[in-house]
Amino acid sequence: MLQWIGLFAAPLAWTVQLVAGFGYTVGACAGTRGWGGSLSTAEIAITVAAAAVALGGQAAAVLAWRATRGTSDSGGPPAGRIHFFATAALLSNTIFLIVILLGGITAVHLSPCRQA
Amino acid sequence: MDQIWAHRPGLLGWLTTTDHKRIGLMYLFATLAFFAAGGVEALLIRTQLAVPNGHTVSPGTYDQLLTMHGVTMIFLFVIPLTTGAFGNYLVPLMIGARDMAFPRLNALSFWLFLASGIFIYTGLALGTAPNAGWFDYVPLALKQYDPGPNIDFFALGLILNGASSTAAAVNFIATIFKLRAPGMSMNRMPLFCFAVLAVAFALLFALPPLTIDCVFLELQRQLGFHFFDVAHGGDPLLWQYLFWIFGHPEVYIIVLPAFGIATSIIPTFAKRRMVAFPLVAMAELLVAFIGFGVFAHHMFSTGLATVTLIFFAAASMFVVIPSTIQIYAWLLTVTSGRPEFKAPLMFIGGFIVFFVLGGLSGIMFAAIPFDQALTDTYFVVAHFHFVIFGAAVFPLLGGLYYWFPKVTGRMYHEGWAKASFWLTFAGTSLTFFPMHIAGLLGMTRRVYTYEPGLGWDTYNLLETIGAFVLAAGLLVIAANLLVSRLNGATAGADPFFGGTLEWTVPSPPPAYNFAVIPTVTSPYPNWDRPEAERGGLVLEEGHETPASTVRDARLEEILDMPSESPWPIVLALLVAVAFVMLLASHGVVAGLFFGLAALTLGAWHLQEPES
Amino acid sequence: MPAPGREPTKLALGLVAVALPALAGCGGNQNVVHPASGPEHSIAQLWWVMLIGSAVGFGSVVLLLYLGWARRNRPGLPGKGGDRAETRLVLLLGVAVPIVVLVTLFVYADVFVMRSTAAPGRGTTAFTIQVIGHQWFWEVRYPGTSAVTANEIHIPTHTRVNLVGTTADVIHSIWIPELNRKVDLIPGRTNRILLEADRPGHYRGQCSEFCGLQHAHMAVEVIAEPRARFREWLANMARPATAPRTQLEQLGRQVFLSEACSGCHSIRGTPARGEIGPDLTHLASRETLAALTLPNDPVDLRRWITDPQHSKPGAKMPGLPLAGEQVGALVAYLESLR
Amino acid sequence: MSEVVLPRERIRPSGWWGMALFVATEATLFGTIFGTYFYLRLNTVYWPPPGIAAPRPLWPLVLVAALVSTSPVLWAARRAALRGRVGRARAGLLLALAVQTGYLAFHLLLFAQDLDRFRPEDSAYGSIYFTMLGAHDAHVAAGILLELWLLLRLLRGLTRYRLVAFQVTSLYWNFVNVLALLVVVVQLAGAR
Repeated sequence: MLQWIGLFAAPLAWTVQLVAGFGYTVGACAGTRGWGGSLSTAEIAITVAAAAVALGGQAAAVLAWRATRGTSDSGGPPAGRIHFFATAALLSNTIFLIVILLGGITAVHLSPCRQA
Repeated sequence: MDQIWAHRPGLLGWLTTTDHKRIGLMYLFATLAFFAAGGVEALLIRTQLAVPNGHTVSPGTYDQLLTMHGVTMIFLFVIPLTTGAFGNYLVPLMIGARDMAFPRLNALSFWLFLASGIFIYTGLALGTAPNAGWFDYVPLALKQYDPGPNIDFFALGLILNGASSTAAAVNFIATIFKLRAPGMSMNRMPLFCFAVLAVAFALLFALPPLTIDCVFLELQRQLGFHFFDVAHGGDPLLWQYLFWIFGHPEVYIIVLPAFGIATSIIPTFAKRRMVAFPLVAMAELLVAFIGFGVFAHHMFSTGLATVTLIFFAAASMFVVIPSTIQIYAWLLTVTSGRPEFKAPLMFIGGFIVFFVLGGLSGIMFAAIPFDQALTDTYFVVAHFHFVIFGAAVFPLLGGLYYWFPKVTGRMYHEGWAKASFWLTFAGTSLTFFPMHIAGLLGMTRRVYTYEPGLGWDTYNLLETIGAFVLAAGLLVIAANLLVSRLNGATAGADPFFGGTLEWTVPSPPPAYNFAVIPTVTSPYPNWDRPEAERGGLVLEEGHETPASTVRDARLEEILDMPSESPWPIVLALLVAVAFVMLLASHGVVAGLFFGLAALTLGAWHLQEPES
Repeated sequence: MPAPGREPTKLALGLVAVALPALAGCGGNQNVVHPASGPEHSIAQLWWVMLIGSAVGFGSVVLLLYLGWARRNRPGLPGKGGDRAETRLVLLLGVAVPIVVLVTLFVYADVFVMRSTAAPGRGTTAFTIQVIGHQWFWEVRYPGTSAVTANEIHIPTHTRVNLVGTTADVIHSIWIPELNRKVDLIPGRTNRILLEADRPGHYRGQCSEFCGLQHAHMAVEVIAEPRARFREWLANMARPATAPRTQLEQLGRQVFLSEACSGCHSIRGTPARGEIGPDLTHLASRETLAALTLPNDPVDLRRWITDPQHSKPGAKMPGLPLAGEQVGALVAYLESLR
Repeated sequence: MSEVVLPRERIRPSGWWGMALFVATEATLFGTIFGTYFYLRLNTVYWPPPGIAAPRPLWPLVLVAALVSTSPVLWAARRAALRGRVGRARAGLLLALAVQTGYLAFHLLLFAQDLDRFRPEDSAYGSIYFTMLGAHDAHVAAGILLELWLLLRLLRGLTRYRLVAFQVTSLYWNFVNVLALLVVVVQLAGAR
């Protein structure tokens, strides 16, 4: 179970952040119906939430990894498989965490709706 | 056993076959044919651009060649070759299964693919091929600016093609999930299968946006709906969003199988297991996943708000990490092993070099200001050709050599193979490298000609020369394989001592692949032979294959597999006719044929495997 | 047998040898790394930084490939091998280093460089120029004046100009490589970029979004000149067309108005009010014809009028069945429109 | 009859995975349609455009309720089949089939009425509105055909293959029913 949380939590968090961030900014900056609003608060909220979930995923991955310490990646199931995915999750969560923070922080920093 | 799995003799046997190996081969030959066509288009393009103000082809023809080259190479060559041919032939062999999970569906996806290819090329034959570029931006692609049937060939053809790919994707995932040999838990799955799995999932979620986009386009072109025209509340950018939501994952769909092939070839010739196996497996899945979050970097110059773009810029930067992991894992595997530089490994070497070149210029496009300057120039053309020719096709060529003995039972000619490598390598470098410089000198994409005196002439001439060198190299490969097929030295079951299961069966493999279903205890069962043999499972009562649990591959049940069926090809034929009718805007007739297709589907399922 | 590593090393050197002189700006006047404005300087700098970084990365890969070949008979890595060490090396080279590099690049490019290349903020520019893309020419307007011209954008040097881009038909994209990044001209949207030039000169650009048959012949030129010269030019542009002086020009004017010409082109100060083709009020003051396809001289103008489809196949302008002397008169008239 | 090898309920056969994956891609397809709906809405000032009344909620809601009610029916029918009770299974299928066919007929009627009020050629709103509902009806129709085929096969008794087909069909219908709900929500809430 932990292994799956570790594997899927962070990617989902990132997806939500991306879709929300995309939809929200496009909406807020849309020519005709732009509802303006304070972009940054929303961005901050999304980002913090996403980052938190990603961290949770990382924690789960660490637990799963420790639990199956000593078994090799190609070891017999389920221990081997769990260790395998936990190792993989450790990697992916790190990446997703950074992407979430990088995207979120810069988005907040940028002046809303300025055309690129 | 042989009688149970025997093929129907002759042509009929091929038309009605459900054997993944035969389907794989049909995919191979079809895609290579399209590759040739796309190659000729490319040579025509390069000839036209060899000198400023060239007059080889008219602007109209050029636009058609340009579009067809893109459409062919992406939809009719690389994807069907990687998944359809390599995937089909190898995945069941690698996971110790006797066929794909849905053999008849497998046949259907091939026939649908072939139909879509012929459909699109009919346009070219009639001189009305798609001509708005493979990205087919509106409003240029609307009836108002493109009244002919050109774009309808594009849109309908891609819908058909998408249906085929979707079916294939479903099939691969189900196969990899359910038909792995007992003991092959997920962590012991060959990396090639991880790659195919990633590709299949990517296809599953990337194709619908494209399909919908094409449906919208047809609705607007043929029935006067409004999705893309501002006057009635539509928006031209809608096309771009939907297209690139598909279009960028597409890039990874194209290269991922190449990664898989590299990770199959390298350990074999480096004579050691892959370094950082789990990380590489994860990297393959990650590339496919993050690939969905970068599409907007194709739209950096459309004037969207910076806040919108920034998320995608971040993702575009970090989609790089999984690739760097794989690159260094490959390199370190080679370095730390005792590599034997046979032709396949050399092609992988070339692949790594080109992939790094294309990857580095790819990172540059995640830098928004640089992208906004260089997008839609030859710098981009250089970038993505290094990625989807250098990085995606080189491993395929290596793979052709690598698995040739397995498929034909004969060895290719090593000397000529090495020669062909150097030719293609030099050709590729010479064709695509100067494009970087032409781009930096301001040469824009998709121009049918250019003025002298802008400093582009030399580079374009070099590119054209390179293109012909490359073509020569590819011909050498073709010749080598053809001749070796006829009178190459016979190769045993395992000429390279590869690690994965396909090398445990005779070459060419029998119709039932495995007389004894192996029990797997490591990612490289062929290197741990004695265990592979142990507790083998013999099924010779019927047309059967074992099914196992998704995660840990515990034996679950024995499945009866359907044998040859005429319905897939019939169904594909009916659907194709229906699409032709749609093209001719005979809605009613089209509906009729779709109805017949539905009936066919019913008939198809009357034939139950058990009976 | 040589390693698949050697060729690329040669190649990389070759690149530097071939590329640098070319990029130093001897070729054409459409050269990204030959900047003539603030924004373009920052883009060019970004490019050189990324090129150096890439060279290093590429070098590391080639080196490892070479090692692989050189040590093909000795297993293990130089120094002590072992699976753990290898995995750690992958994590270092494949994860740690890239993360640092990418974060840096991201902040440098997408935060700092972008400030100078993003659309100019309101009130930060001296005036506005409106560019409207057509298949296949550029209509240029100077809001606040009645000046309308085509394919040649005059700007004063050392002045921040707000370029507003729209389109009359399909998507085009305006890009002056030596002055700034590009921006697409999209139906229903008004996109803006900053236009400025450090020094007087002609800066060529081309449509960079595929827009149909003559995408290749849709070039544009920005002509930066000292403020005074620019004001002069603008004042002239704002005036209606000069009346014909000679008999011949008089006849030419007749031809223009009576034949199809006036259906598509307008000449301010005459009844000609066509909207489809470029405004010809001051045609003679331009340096080129048909979006920089032909030089603007009597000979080429004559060729263009009689057979546009020859030099620009697919162009919207039909070849008119005019008698020889009619064409002569027409050319004389048009050449008089300074 | 009941001695045919019945798959244990826990097993997810390849067939189930096949349909699950197909559903996934179909879901993406409708996700794209919904996304387009709101994207276009964002780009127009008046949604629906002046002169077009927002759709009336009553009938769509009643209909969708009826349609969703077939999910439990199918579930019960499948359980019966798994226990080898073909009769009950057929009855359940027949019932579901009746309701769904009724739904489709009625829904197409509403579709036609809408076409009298406004047309897809008029505006982006009309285009996406009719495209969305049309796609939905097409999926209902497909489901009905699937069920019809299954019913005919069950007349010939049970086999493992048919049981898997049953599992697959009910999975597809659960998807279509969820979809029906979403479509109604978008159709009604989107025009507010």
